[in-house]
Amino acid sequence: MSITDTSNVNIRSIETDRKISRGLSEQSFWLNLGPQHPATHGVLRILVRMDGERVVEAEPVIGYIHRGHERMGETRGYAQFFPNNSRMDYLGALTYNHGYCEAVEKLAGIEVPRRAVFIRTITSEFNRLSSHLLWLGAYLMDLGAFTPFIYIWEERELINDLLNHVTGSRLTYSYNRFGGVHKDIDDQFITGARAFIKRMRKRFKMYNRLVTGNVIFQARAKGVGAIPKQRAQAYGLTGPCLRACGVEYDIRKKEPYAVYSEVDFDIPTGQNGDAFDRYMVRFLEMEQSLRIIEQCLNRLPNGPYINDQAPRDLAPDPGEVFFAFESPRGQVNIFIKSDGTRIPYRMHWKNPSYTNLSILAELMRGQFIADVISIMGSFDLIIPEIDK
Amino acid sequence: MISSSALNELSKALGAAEVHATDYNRTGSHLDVTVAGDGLRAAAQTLQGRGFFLEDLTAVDHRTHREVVYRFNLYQGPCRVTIRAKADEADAVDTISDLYPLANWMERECHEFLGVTFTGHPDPRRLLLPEDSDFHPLRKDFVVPQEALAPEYHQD
Amino acid sequence: MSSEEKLVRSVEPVVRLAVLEDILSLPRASSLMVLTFGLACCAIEMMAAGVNKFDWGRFGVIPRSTPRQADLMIVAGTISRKMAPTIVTLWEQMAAPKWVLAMGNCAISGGPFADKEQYAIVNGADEIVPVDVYVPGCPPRPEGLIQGILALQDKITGGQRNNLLRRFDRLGGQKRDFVERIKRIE
Amino acid sequence: MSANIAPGLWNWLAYWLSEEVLVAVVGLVIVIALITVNSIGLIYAELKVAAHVQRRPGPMEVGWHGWLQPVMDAVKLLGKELVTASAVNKPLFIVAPAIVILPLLVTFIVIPFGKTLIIRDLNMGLLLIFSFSALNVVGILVGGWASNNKYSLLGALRSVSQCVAYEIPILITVMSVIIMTHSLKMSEIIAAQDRVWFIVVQPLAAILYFVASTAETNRLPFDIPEAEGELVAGFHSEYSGMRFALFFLAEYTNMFIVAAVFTTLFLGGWRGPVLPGPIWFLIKVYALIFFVLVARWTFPRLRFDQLMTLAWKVMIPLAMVNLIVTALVMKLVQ
Repeated sequence: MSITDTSNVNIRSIETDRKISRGLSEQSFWLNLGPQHPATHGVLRILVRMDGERVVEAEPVIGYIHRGHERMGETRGYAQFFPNNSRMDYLGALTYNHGYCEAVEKLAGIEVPRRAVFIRTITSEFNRLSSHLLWLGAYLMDLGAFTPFIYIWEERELINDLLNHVTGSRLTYSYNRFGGVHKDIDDQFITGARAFIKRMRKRFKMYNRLVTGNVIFQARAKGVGAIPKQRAQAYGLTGPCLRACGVEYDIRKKEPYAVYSEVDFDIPTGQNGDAFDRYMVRFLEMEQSLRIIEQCLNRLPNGPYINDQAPRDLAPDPGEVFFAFESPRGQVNIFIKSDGTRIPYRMHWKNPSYTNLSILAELMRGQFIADVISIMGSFDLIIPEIDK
Repeated sequence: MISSSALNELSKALGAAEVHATDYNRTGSHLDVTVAGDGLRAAAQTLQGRGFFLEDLTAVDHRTHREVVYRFNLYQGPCRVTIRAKADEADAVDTISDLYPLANWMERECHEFLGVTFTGHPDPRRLLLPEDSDFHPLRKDFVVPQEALAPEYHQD
Repeated sequence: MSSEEKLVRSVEPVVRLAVLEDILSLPRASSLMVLTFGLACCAIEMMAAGVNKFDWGRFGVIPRSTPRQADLMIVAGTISRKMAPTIVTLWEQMAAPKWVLAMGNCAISGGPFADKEQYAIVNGADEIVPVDVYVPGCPPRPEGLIQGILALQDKITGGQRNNLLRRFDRLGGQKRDFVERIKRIE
Repeated sequence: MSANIAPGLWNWLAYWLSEEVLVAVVGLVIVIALITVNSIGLIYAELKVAAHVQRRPGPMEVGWHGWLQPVMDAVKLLGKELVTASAVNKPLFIVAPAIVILPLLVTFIVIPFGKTLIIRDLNMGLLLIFSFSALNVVGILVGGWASNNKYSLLGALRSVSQCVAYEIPILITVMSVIIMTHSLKMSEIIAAQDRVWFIVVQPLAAILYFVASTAETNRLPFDIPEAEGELVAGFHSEYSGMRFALFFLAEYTNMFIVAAVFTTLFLGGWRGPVLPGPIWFLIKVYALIFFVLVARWTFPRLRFDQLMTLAWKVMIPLAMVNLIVTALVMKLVQ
């Protein structure tokens, strides 16, 4: 190779390197956030290149809790997949249960009694509420306020007790069945739920005083990690992260399933798409969840809670179904392809945390390390959901 | 709900050989488009121009060949467009990660799980599995090598 | 002196540290600093064990985020093959004496994910680090985790019967057996 | 020959056995005992205050209401392995905890616990306190640097810039008190408050000093050097066992010193009715510390640049204004 032969030299990359290094001190270093780090809530790993306190570039490294859910779905029966979907998103287990049931029922053409649909909606909304509550506490703990984290557990434990009463578990519920639910709700649950709604409305005022109005909290959240609307749409964000940018997109309104078309509720949206808006959207969503639960309890019809005719061992006709539902973190897509056997031929899940995380690298560039923590916390990431 | 005239207009604009409306209530999709070769990028560009966002990207292993399935949707209302692209003999499909940034990760995942190569992808590394993995677990011909998975982290 | 006696004599310790061990083991058991280390679903129940309804702080458990200052590693969740080397590293970084508690079925044996079609996980924490206490459940209730911690305390001190200091517990009237103590939680 | 040496030796011995030296030695022993007891008490208070703010019982099992918990923690840390990773700068890593704690011991020389209960009532008392408690940060920097861990280093750097920023408002506010007392001597500062406490005369200075000194002790909401959510454990991430305990000891001792100085400067020191002086002094000190403890469990943490903005753009100008106004008023009164 002669000196003039530059075919093997990648000129462009050298040029790019120069551009990157311009305005950047030579002291920049790589910092490894995770996979074991108090702020990553699980086993997310983020490699950040830092220049002092500022992040130059960030790259999320995922897969530390990859458990092969899709492979398991394609090697076992439809009903056997129930435990998996509640472990995929452990904070929104009932919403996942609910969505999975609806998808398979659509594929196999199973009728669901009306009472069961109402029960599913009530339990899903309770789960959404408890998930948002935990997020509220965990986000504030990332910002250094420990006490709200303990306070939200009081409410979470009440919800856990309520749901424990009907579903028999505290966290990883497998409550829905094809054609209905596993167990009927009783008067004790309904009284408890009404009492909880009353209590929760009072507690919202307390949280507002303790958190929303706090000067330090506002300084840490306002204007931090603002996502422009166009970027959010390009990355296909969903859920509260998108709604904080001012896009009114909620599967419960746009493609209503269960009884969401019959109940009256609003979709809270923000304007700036920053961490504070994401906080406000989730905070207001909790109040909407209470409204939905209240209406469902008022209109709860009598009748069977499960379709007795539904087959226990499903073997749907060949075909495929695509179903989207709203989990606490955003839109979850399920794609199931059946080849007529009792085992799904292809099962694919697209989870909201996954899409939300993909914008993080872009969002972190040029931020302070403390803001990176604030942004990550405000996204409400569930790592097993990302890693499948 | 999107009107049927708008759907017709959209399917004309996509201009692929195989476009047909599907029953939304059964399959969850309004339009089903099968594209070949360059058609994928053309269709994706058309949809991007109309404000569609990428909702889902995955592949199905048909044993003989792999088929990549894209879903696009509108934020304004449900208008789901399914685009199917058959991978060629070398298991390759054009990338759309330059059009939709989200596709970057989803194509990496798809490549990792099903072995579909996305031509022109800027960063075709492993995403979820360890970086030195050499298998594609969602392929129908993948057999879990039992002995190879014995624990290897034992301390002496 | 027979050769056997000789052998016994040669391995006898010069200084008997049993009393000191007894005295040191009680603080070790009563002040377990936990490495906050949640892998999956069990992490949420681990958090629940630390908050107002259950409060493991009553038994002196304090979460620390750096392995250097931790005594107990609670492996809470599924261990994927990508994560396993990190867990071993963290365990090695902890200062002795150190203990490991495997929380949940995944950390015990792979749990619901142990399957012949499984390619991504390690079947249990004891394949990579030495585990002292196993707490079954999917996930275990917080009471279960606290019972596991109390069992670990008994393991560290040698239980009421064998520990010099804990023998006084019985004189104090308070029952220190963990089964009795767990009953007081409810 | 021997006759010449003997008187010299005798003088030398007499000097070392004199009352002053004896007071110093006994004082040192008492001080070490005090900081240990103080730290243990404060750890217990911290655990219990945190627990009760969060509506949970806190330590309950070891001793009555868990009062032995901090003792158990301390004994356990004594028995822990001292990990020294291979990549650390060994001499500096080992000496750092000592650098953190030793300067704090010196400051106890001039802290007036009572009218006569003061080891040495130096002319430069206040200056001695500020110069030695500022040395504390050198230990943190050395420890963070020697750990060879990026989290530690970031924590140490934050700590240094924080201390530099907050040392200035502290000194300026203290100066406005000194203008009024014309003395750096602790006893004279207290004597100047015999009619009215300086917190009434100088409320702004008191608030500024309290906030700035909370920041100096790295307490929440100013605890960015060890910000748990960001930097794992900050500058002491790599320290285990007793070395880690020394950092903790230093933190609580520092809190005590800061509260003691506040009490001396603004709350009339040991002055108070009925009860003897030392008890009043401790009551005031621990009431202040209680306030700091509750604040820790109430507020989120500030960001690094917000912390700096608060120091340079708000507190220093305010302190300057306060100083100038005090000087003018003093001049007019004269």
